[in-house]
Amino acid sequence: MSSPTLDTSSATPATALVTPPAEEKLTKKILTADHPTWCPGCGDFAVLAAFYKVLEKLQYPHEKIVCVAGIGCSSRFPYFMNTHGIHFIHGRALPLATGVSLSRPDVHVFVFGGDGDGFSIGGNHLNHAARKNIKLTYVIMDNYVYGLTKKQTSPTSPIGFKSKTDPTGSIDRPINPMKQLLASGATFIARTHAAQVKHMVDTFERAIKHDGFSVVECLSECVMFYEGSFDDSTPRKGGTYEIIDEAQHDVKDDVAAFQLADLPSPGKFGVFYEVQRPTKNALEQKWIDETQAKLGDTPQRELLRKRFETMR
Amino acid sequence: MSSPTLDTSSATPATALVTPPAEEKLTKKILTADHPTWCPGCGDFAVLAAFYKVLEKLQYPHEKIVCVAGIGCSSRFPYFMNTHGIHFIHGRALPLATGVSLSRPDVHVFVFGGDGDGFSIGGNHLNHAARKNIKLTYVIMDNYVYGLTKKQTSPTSPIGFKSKTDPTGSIDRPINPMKQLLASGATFIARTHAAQVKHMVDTFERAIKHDGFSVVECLSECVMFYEGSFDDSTPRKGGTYEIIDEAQHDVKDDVAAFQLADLPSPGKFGVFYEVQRPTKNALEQKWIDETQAKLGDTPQRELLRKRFETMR
Amino acid sequence: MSTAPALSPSSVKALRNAVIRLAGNSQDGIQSIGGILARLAGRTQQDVMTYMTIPSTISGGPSIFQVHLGSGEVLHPGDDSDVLVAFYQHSYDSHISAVADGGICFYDSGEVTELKHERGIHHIGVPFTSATVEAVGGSARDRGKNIFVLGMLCAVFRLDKDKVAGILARQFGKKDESVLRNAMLAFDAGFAYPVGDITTFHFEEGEHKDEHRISSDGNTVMAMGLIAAGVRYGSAYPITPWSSIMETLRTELPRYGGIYVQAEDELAAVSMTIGAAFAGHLAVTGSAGPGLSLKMEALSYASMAEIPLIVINVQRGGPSTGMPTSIEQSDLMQAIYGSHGDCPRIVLAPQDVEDCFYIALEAGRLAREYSCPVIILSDQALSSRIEAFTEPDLTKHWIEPTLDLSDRGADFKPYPLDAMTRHAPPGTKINGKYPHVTGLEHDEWGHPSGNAKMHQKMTDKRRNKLVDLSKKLPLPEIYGDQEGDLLLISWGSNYGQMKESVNRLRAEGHKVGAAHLRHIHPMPAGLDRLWAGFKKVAVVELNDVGVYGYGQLAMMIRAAYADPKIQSICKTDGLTFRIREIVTGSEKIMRGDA
Amino acid sequence: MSTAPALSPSSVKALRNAVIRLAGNSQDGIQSIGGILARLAGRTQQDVMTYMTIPSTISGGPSIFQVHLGSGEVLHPGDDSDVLVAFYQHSYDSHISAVADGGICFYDSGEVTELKHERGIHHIGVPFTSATVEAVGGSARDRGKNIFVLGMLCAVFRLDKDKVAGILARQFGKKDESVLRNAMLAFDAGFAYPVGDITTFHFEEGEHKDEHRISSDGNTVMAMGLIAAGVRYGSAYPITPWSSIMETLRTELPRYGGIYVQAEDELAAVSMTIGAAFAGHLAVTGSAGPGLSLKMEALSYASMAEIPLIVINVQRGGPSTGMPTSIEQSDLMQAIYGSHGDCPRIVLAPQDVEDCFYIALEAGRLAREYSCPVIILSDQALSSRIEAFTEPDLTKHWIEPTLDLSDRGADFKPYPLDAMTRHAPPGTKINGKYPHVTGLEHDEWGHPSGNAKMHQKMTDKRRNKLVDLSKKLPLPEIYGDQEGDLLLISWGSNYGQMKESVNRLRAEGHKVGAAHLRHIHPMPAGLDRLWAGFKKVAVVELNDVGVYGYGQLAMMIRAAYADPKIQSICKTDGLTFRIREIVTGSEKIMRGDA
Ligand SMILES: Cc1ncc(C[n+]2csc(CCOP(=O)(O)OP(=O)(O)O)c2C)c(N)n1
Ligand SMILES: Cc1ncc(C[n+]2csc(CCOP(=O)(O)OP(=O)(O)O)c2C)c(N)n1
Ligand code: SF4
Ligand code: SF4
Ligand SMILES: [Mg+2]
Ligand SMILES: [Mg+2]
Repeated sequence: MSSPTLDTSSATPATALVTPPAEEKLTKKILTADHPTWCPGCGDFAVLAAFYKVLEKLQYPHEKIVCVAGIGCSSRFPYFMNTHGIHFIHGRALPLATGVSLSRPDVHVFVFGGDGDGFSIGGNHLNHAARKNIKLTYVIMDNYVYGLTKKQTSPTSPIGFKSKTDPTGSIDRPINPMKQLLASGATFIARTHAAQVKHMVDTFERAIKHDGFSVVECLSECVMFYEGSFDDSTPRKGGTYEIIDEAQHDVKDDVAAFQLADLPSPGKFGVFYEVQRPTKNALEQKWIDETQAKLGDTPQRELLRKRFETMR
Repeated sequence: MSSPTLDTSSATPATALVTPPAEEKLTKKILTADHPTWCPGCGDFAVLAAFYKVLEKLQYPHEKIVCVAGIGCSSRFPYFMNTHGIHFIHGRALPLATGVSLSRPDVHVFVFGGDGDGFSIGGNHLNHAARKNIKLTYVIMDNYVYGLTKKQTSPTSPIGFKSKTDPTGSIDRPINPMKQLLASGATFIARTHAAQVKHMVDTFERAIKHDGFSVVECLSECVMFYEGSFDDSTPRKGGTYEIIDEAQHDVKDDVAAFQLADLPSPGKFGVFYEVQRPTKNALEQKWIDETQAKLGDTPQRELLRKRFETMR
Repeated sequence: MSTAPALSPSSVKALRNAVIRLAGNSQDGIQSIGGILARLAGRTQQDVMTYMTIPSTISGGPSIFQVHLGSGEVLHPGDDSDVLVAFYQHSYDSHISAVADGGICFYDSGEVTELKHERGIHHIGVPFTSATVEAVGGSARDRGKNIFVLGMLCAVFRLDKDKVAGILARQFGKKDESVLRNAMLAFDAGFAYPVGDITTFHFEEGEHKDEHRISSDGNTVMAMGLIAAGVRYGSAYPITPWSSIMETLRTELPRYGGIYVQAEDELAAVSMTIGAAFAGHLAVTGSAGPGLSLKMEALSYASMAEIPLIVINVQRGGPSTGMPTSIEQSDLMQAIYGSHGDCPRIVLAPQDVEDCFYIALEAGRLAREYSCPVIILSDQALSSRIEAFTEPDLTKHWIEPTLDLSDRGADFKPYPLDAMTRHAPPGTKINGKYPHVTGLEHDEWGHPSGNAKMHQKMTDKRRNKLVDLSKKLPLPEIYGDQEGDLLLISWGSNYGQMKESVNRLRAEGHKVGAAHLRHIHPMPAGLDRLWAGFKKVAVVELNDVGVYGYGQLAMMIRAAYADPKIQSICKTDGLTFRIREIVTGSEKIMRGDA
Repeated sequence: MSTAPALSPSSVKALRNAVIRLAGNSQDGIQSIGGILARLAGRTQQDVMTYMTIPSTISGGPSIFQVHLGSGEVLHPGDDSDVLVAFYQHSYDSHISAVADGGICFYDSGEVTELKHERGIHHIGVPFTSATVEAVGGSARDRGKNIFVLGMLCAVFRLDKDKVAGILARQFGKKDESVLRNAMLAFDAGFAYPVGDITTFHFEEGEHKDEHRISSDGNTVMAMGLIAAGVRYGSAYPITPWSSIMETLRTELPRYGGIYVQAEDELAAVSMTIGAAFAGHLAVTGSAGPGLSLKMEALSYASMAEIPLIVINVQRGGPSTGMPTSIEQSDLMQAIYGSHGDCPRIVLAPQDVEDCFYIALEAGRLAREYSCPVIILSDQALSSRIEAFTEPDLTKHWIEPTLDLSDRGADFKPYPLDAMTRHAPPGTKINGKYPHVTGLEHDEWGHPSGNAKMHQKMTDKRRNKLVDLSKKLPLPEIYGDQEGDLLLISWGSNYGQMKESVNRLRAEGHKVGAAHLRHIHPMPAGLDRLWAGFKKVAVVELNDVGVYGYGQLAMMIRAAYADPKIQSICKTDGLTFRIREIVTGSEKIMRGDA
């Protein structure tokens, strides 16, 4: 096995932003990778299609798009995107994405995953990535069930849901995703639906344009293990899909949003909360800038040498 | 090394409640174990003293009291209680306590720990133990800092706090403990202060008497690494200690509680939220009872034998 | 039928064993009819072992289910198949090469169009799909074609039609009435379908004479074993291929007054389980590799605090998410050494499906006796494959769960230096100082101690439990030659394949024996006596040879005995060993060119 | 001064080395003056090694700080001390037995009242407390008595008073003016205090002739090494004794344009670090044992996805929370085998404080070159002890961090089967299909693959990287005899003690050599050549002998080489090896009764 050393010929300093590349029109065709391995009819197909649409609209440089995921059916998302992508371990997509976001201000970080990945095993990371206001967009494809492992109760499964781990019906109170997110300190919080393509596309776009931690819960039916879960929010199945009227609801008011989150199923959809707060990305950069300003342009190697001097 | 087999002579069936023992008057003296290793002046001493007082009042059978903790200065609590106690690993006290509570309906489970243990590494367990409404009482001794590891930023450290991991002052937005707890689904949520002994004792007592997951955030100063942190809520240091007026605040209203949690430091103290919801303990027992009712009094061994029959 | 059956039009030929491979898509219900065939074997005193592949894609895909039926002992699921049932062209193309010379291939004549006539294989086209649709009616689409095939196989092998019908009735009887009716229509159509000029076979009567013959998969049997061991509490998080154990416990335990909790993650799961153990119960948690990795910190605690505990790892292909639906035995070292610090714990591995029951019982006994965690290493093959065996005798193998809350005296010490650790769970009256359970080093009362000598003594105490156990463990018996050219050593689900390999190698004239380890850590003391009479030793296991050229169990045995004659037969291709792989590996080692 | 100094009233005696033990409570600032003594050594071309104990209680308690100063090479912190400074009766009682025959004991005559006059030890009572209060003024209570003692020791050993004053000024100068003034008052009072009829010593001039001599503790030096290696990103969670590395990185990295994140837990920390590595940076995470256990799942991912990564474990006493402020080397097996699946990763261990710098550099080089995780096993002793050494030459040891975002062609494959894995981080233009990084088994493009042969090939590829590395690693040099009775092998912070033990054993007439391993996994190929000429081999390490009687590194060497002459010298009492423990253990093994 050969062991080539790192190619540094065209290397740039670790922290520098790379100049934007020449235009290349991003199309759905270019963005499409393998055919998704999801079950026919799975809601996640629509989420993928919506994401293609948004990217077609935003036209970010192709190589600057990164898709991150944990483990689950929904977390297979990166494989179906012809962009840089990483399929990490169950529940840890957000801290991984945090590492990317903080160390690479030049790229756009998107995280995809399921309700189990995000609210069960990954619940703590959600709280902390949110309060730190890490610059990234997180889409939770919530199907109220564990899909990949074939039908166990998830933290969003409603009481009474019969699964392999609750054969007589779930008894644990599910989390309220919107309340959880509001308490977490996320600066953009919205709710949408895989069957509502236009609303989904608009919501994604707004989330992506938000400068901070933006999170979208997207109801996405698991036709295999929880058919009909979202009929009550699907108009063509007799449900109602009510979008939040932002003339009535002040998206800056988290108490109002919390109240909105109290509505019984299917609740409302749209933007629950949106505020501006400095991102951790910006705050860390500020610290760096202030620190470096004091140092003038001393080369880094010289900084370390001086540090050694203090140890004499 | 001898290997005695389990003494089953006086053993009782695993799930039976043990009859209450003869009265033994529980006093502070009996409850006191080793002298606490906390620094002189640490707020945690007062929390311990308050807990002795509550137990003196409640007079539970001595052997039915269990103290559980993770790791931290505050988590040393069980050693200072002459009761059954377990000092577990960092951040996992709640799931451990869940195992005790669900499998031993006859004992009283108390969990003690710090802000790092509870809101940082243990944050996810808090959310899930709360939503499942596990029967236990959890006291978070919040000192806004990592004490045991000698002054790093904690998830409750205010912005600007200078610690070893934030030498120029913390930049991450701290969590809002009350909001976090309200979103979690805890059924009893209160806030008290180690310097307010009476309020602390009353609050603990009410929390303990609550049938469900009760959690109390107790501000407890770390004199070593964050002196003066709670001066603004300490009247003798010029601060104000305002107790929630439950005539004005409906403790059943989580939206009102969420709004209350928006107040700037020092905020208000007392019960933010209190509702009745079936505990997981009760719901699991109900399932057991219903299942067993159908089985009549078939011995357990026979149940398994019959199960094998279906595999022929 | 290890050679192909002669096809004389009218005779009925007696069979001792046959390997039938069903190849289709996972959605076609081939597992379901394979399972019925396997269950039938148990009912008819036959031996059986199954094998299946699970597609790793979510929406399903190509999959096989192989059934090895035999009137004598069946040691392995079969390398090659005597009969292939191919549902699609891709099934045919992928699996025809695995049919033995002169074997039979049934194929769906509506799907498989290109045939390779080779090696005397008899091709028999049957329109599975259209014949099923015809029998059941249009609405069923192609559902039921698996049952059609089952009927056809019943006729070909002259299986007990009534018993099959009984199993079908139990399986489908609970659902909508029409479901069972359609199933029977498909079955009868398959049974009646004229397969042409093919011999009809019947199995010789099975050798097993006991009435209590059951057939099941390893995960179900493990769950039953845990219940018999006295487990009533625990917690886990779902993961393939562990989930079905937790699902079974969650469903069954309420009948026994117990509770099994689905936790928010594996860290919580192991913690809740330790909580139940601290509370005085025998409790179990489990997972597959990724989840086990998450439990390593708490398991270190369990060693330090000397908590009795059962932990199950149903191993799958690694590292990381790896090959989640494939087999591997690469978590052995982690089971022994995965936690920080010196963490004595016991590691066991079941050898076959039946043993999943007894290993669970033994885990419970050892956990209680030695007051420490016991890890059971099962694997993906055992988890899902079906075997037939004698129903465990619960009058002998049943432990009534108890909670010892007897009063302890003033001199009670949970961690005595000169006796086994015995905790006093909450609820126990103590006449004096209440004990604490801790992950800090501690004295005999469970009080934290930073004392240098105490740390050394407690380290000794914890380690000596395992030394004590290793001396009490019996050496495994040697199968085959008791001395000679080569001793094979294996563990876990390779048991049957290793024995079959010994049979083949001895038939070739080699002097070969085999020993199987159920106790992986500690190993029985004096293990070297096993190989004293052999020229070479080969450890057969499904993991990598690593930097130094030896598999994981081989590394442990070499480290303990420093005997250079110990070598390895390893692979990591996600599949169980084929007999020929072990045979070839053994020959190489005997020749000295391995 | 390994024998006691002669006490002739007026002569000035030249010393080559002396061990000074300061015994008091952790609150008394003994670490601080010990540190000043150690730093002084670096400034005066002396060698130094310190040792301290940290009370495990929160509010502090009895603690020692020992300084071994020498004009020649100082290999260990000293078994016995030549000089004891006892602040309290309990300090005196606990440590007087550790004073060498004929040594000196200074004690606070206001605190220590019962003396044991034994073994010719010279007792000199000095009222540290009251003399300090007198000099500084009442308000200081007993603060400053440590500085008083420093002044006294300065006078006794004729240390360079100006240099000490300079260090004090730097240390206290930043605070309130009165602080420095009070410190100088205490210092001068101690310096002037008449200690009676005691010889004054002065150290022979140090042998080191370089100007760039620095002294520091291992954790600080490790952080500097990481910066020099090009690390600019990473994340961790606090834990003793790791925390000070992360605190240093958090404080220093902004100067270099980097970010170090305090994560919510260790699971997040390792994930963020892998995120930064995936993003193209060399990144580091670290912890002590409990935190490492929590990182095992993600580290399995890093092996599978072939992520270059540095992971530091500053080991402490285990298992579980164990002895958090004591030393142990019991996480070696976990470093190699702690994750599920076959997880090739590199494990290194620094041999002394200076080496913490170079090992960090090497970790960075190997992580990038082999595209895999590298674990550095440091330990509690190295983390906090102070040594003096030559400042690293940054013109030779400095790697400028780079991010390779050069365009990749259409045929780009991140995981080629026939070449080293090279990721294309986000931001890299790919002319065709973008790569995915995954924990599933995959093909050369990073695409998930359930193919049996591919899994075998990729397992081979990942393992062969380590095989390749092992062949390139140089064998360690043998210190002492190159053949003979016994070869000692050790790793980590035992380096100096092992060499000193060889000196003693050779002085006794034994033919003994020693080899120290910095590359723990893989070990250099052909390691057995080291012991070919020795009758016995003893592996010296601070962990348990386990069920089979061998320590953790010994198990690895035995497994790899199956040579029964490899034995163990182990202990787990939370303390570093004393020379006499290694010497006695060696003698036993040479006699054949171990
Ligand atoms: C550590 C770990 N535990 C468990 C699993 C098994 N597992 C994979 S995905 C999953 C949950 C899937 O549910 P969700 O996140 O809701 O995604 P979905 O499949 O429903 O889209 C689980 C439990 C795993 N891969 N790793
Ligand atoms: C897995 C693990 N990570 C880190 C630590 C180190 N640690 C011990 S306590 C603690 C935090 C203490 O802070 P807090 O919970 O607020 O308790 P306090 O000491 O302030 O009462 C940390 C990080 C540990 N013991 N285990
Ligand atoms: S199992 Fe459910 S979530 Fe997964 S791909 Fe199928 S329909 Fe979608
Ligand atoms: S360090 Fe702080 S929290 Fe810990 S015991 Fe001391 S004062 Fe209390
Ligand atoms: Mg889901
Ligand atoms: Mg704290």
